Amino acid sequence: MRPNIRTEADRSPEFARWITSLPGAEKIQECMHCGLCSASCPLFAYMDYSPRQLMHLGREGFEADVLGSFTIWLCTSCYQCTVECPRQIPVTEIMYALKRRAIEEGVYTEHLPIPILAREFQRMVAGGIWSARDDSRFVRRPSGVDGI
Amino acid sequence: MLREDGFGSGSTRDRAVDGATVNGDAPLTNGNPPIRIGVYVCHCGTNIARTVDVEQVTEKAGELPNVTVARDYKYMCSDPGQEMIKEDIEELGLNRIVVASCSPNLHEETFRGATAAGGLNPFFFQMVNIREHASWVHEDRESATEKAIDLVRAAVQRVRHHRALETRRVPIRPEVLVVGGGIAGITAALTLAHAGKHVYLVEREASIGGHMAQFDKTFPTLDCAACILTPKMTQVKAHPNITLMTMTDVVKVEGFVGSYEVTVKHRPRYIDVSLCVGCQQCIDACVYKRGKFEDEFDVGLSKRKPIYLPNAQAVPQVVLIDPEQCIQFSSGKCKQTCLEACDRDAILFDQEERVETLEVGAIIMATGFQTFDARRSPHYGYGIYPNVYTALEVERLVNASGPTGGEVVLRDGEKPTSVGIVHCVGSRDQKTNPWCSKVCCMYSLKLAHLIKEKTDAEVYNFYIDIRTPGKGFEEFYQRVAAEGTHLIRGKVASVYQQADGDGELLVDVEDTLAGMVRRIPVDMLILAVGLEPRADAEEVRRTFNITCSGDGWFMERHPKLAPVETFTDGVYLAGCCQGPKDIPETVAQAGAAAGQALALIDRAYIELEPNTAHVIAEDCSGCKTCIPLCPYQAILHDDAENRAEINEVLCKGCGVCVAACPSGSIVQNLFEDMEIYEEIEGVLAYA
Amino acid sequence: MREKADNTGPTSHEEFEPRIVALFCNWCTYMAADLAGTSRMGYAPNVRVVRVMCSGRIDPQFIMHAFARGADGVLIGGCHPGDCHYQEGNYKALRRFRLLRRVIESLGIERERLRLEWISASEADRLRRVADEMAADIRALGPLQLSIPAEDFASAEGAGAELTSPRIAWQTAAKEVAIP
Amino acid sequence: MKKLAYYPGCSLKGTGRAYDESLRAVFEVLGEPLEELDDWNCCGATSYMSIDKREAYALASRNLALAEREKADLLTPCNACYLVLEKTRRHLADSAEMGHRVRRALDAVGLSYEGDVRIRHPLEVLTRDVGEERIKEAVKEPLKGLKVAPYYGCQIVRPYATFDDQYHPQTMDRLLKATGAKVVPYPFKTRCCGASQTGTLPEVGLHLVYRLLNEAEARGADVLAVICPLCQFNLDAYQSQVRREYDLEPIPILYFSQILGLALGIPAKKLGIDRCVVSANRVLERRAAHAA
Repeated sequence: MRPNIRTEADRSPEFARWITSLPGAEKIQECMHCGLCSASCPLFAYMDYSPRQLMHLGREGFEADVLGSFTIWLCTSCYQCTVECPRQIPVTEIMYALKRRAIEEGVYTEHLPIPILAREFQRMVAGGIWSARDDSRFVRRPSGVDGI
Repeated sequence: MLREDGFGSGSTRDRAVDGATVNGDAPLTNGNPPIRIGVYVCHCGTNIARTVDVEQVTEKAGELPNVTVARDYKYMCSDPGQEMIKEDIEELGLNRIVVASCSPNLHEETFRGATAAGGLNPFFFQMVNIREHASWVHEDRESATEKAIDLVRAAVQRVRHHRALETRRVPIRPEVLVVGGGIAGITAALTLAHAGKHVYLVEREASIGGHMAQFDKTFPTLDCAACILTPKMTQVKAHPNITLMTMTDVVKVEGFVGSYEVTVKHRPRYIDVSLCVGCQQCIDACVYKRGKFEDEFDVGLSKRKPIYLPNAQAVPQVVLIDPEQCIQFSSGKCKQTCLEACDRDAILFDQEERVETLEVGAIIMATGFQTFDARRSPHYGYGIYPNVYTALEVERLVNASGPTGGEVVLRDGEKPTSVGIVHCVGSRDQKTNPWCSKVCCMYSLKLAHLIKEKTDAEVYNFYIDIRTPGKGFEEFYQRVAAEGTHLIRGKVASVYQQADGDGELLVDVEDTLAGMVRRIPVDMLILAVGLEPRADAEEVRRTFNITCSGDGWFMERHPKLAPVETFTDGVYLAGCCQGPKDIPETVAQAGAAAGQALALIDRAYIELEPNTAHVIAEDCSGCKTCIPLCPYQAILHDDAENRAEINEVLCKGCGVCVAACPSGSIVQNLFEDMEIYEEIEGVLAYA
Repeated sequence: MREKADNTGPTSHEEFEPRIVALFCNWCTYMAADLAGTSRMGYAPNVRVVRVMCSGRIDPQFIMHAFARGADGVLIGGCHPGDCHYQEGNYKALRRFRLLRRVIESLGIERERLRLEWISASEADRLRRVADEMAADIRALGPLQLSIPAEDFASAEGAGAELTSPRIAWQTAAKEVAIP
Repeated sequence: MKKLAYYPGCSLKGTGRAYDESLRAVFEVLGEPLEELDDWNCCGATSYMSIDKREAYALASRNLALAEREKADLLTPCNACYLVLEKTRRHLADSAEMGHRVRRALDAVGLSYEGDVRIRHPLEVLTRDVGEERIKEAVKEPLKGLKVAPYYGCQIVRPYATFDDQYHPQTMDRLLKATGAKVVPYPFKTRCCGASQTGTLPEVGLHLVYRLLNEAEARGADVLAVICPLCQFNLDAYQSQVRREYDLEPIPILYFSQILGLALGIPAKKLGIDRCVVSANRVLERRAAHAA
């Protein structure tokens, strides 16, 4: 378990800049911590950090805490938080971006099946085999697309 | 009129005094005295100097034609700054002054005064705005400085054409119109009336008292609103200097400071106000045996008849009839039992709307606010779940004269055992109103206290931040916290009614301090609705020719230094129409507005800018182009001489006629063609 | 904070920076410019404000004069329709503006160089947007190129009928026109 | 009405086949038979968005381009597809940069998209274009006495509320009322069912499912009506697992189109009702009882 203390060395200003430069995410800076995102989240009960805390950690640049958090993988994209936020922070879209970054950096925890599933799903749809029309068992792949 | 057209070309700089740049005299032209200009560039501490290179501006100014002296100084508006102008006028023989500092709206008067103190006509002055228009809006020092130099050059070129002018005096009528009869309007009206001024107090509703009359206790002292308000309401009614007009709308405002002509429309209440004594026998006699229609004063929590008294403490104590609901109006076939019951024959079914014109010197706007419509935040379930209330409804519930006689009970008559109060409903939310409504924290704490006292329920206050800046406010917060009210820092995310049918609600909220979501059952949920501008604020501000700020509240002339004035002279603001306020603040502001109005009236006249227009008779061809353009009918045609003539008493100085005159024979003081041409040339003439 | 470092800022003298003369009414747009200041809203420094009491005071000659003396653009700012401090001076400004825009276009001046905006005292943000937009538009157009000598351009006599005719037109059009 | 190209999406070809069958049957009976968009592909769903945003938009936009070629709007019954397609449509309209990249990708496969396709949902088409009056007239076997809890799920009203109220949607309620059924108040109408989590984190997902079902039971519902294949699968297929951990009566989960189809007198078999995991017999019995 990580000790509950952080020094300035734990902060990544680059990460903070990145997260606040996501479309609409500059509004994270205006968060007043009302907790509407957390309380409206159907998965809150299972999260290590609440969405509110995660936004704050991101704003402060605690990259390891954010990308290592379960929270991003629990998000089901139900958009309740996004719709409720009084400061109009696009929480769901930020969650997507965090998932992408965690996968890119390979920092997600292996025992969580969700990122792996996402990865596999993407492979299944695109999979580098953008070839002929194929009524797969699960997904319809686009035909005649050589890749984008 | 004295013409001082002459000005010479600039001479070389020949000496420097105290670091200032001083030019020699310009040569005499056309026999007029030479133009000798003093330019003063203000640092405004670092407000200007940080972004504008004031030394460079001063140096450049010193090189301009006719500039005798150019100096920069830390604070030109300070006594030493003004003294410097005065001394330079005396010692260097200056006859024109230019000050480059802040907006003329702030200090033009100050520097005209300094110019006059030096013995010059105050209108031999021109101000340059290099703070609001340069240093505060630009970051790049080079371009801000360049802009400042251009603006100073424009002023120097312009001021050479200035003439000596006299301000105009306009008499002020001593009567004042107060619009709105809430606590703000009542306070303003009484203050003025006590000072011996006649006040027309116009109220849209059937009774004065406004929102305050609906409240029970007032924070933080918990004194009863009615006890402190009702005496004031009766004073208004009784005061010989106040003409109270209820059910009256202002439909048109014409004229200007000192003599406004206000058209008001009295809507019929179908009762002769001078005859009705408020005995209410007509109400008892009404064919409706019980109340049938939502009582507005009780926010729909009780029912009333079509003929009713607005509320028990109503002033005037006069009933009214709602023609939408009264059978006599809809069918014409009512037994008219009310008519029989009234022994004073005060009921007039055929009463008609009446229009009246009032003449006043000043106007005080006290039109108040409306509470946020909780239906606009649908996730709180207001209007869907019966046990979700607005704070205003609960104010009526806790009120001893309210629909439950002060009992806090649910719609089914049960006492709640747990009550939630949601702060910031319709406040601090980009989807509704972004501002803090300022009073909700305190009134929510007050309701928490009153409910706890009356029901002994568990009370949960769900807040984002508790804001208690005010005398005795923090202490009150402490007291309520000590009473065991749950203070949960988090905004309620969802509310729904439990399935078992007794109306209990489940509330989901993040307890942000504990870092967990809490699911709390409450019998009653109170929404602390915020304050917002009235729905017709935009219409009203047009009628009175004032401004709204971006959020829709009426805009004050200056946020700090002129908080009760507007951009329209003689129109003042009091209370929540300008922004959310609590009662003490409202009363203070109403007093201030009354004070400003008094200061205006008691002088009996106002000095106006001499920026009127006049016709150069020999140039006028009598074409009459200007005559229909004047919005004030100030231009007449002299048939004998075949030329136009402007009545400068009526002229307001807009300059529309000047721009339209084909022969260029109309001149507007302070905005003469030549002055404007020179100013345009000045900003463009760059080296 | 802003200090000297800004000297190396974007305004290099080689780059074309338009000169924009702004004729603002005292009650609305000038106030908005003041509010932009007190709110520290940065905008393009190209705008030079000349104050008049009402946009109805703006003589089309002022605008021609500004173009003749080197303005790359002229911005007129007045109160919104219905909000004029003098009842309807802004309508008169609009009428003159429409006629004048036709004239300047016939003289080869791009329409973007003359702009009329209703900006109320509270609309500092709008002022910023308009100033920035106009500066960018004119920067893209480049400096104003007058086809006739500036001296002639400025005077009604020199420019001949082209300039005098609209001058008559905006006076004869004293009847109200519909405001959209 | 602009031509509609029916975009079933992958789910309706797999686990959600009953949705596909019942929609086709209902539209057929109402005289507006569905025409499937030729050569459509997977919308990418939310998972794809977690991997690569650009590819995800390009993937979804291909369907928009195909519909545009047919001068049709897309009729999209699945919540996830609806959101992804609507989001893509908006994004292409708002972001010039993304629009440009997507256009290039489409260009490579000989397609183009100018932004002239609306994303439509059967609920919207049935309430707005067809209208409840026409449906009421077409009802042959009113479902009198059947108590239905309407469950809309999340992505149909969030983040965009395109055709219904975000907090208190009504379109399905109105359609169900048109069948003669009683719509019970159901406060969790738009709460997330946790679909994507039930498979990956059962403990999490099952609890969400339990809350939704338990609430429906508490409201006295005979059946839960859904509009999304993911919700249906989640609430139906995992019910036995939920019941192992929580005290709960079985409750059938039907697509609104199945319930509507029953009222229109379409045979249960044709509506795919037998595909339900939790038996929908009590609904069928109710109809039979009424008919008798």
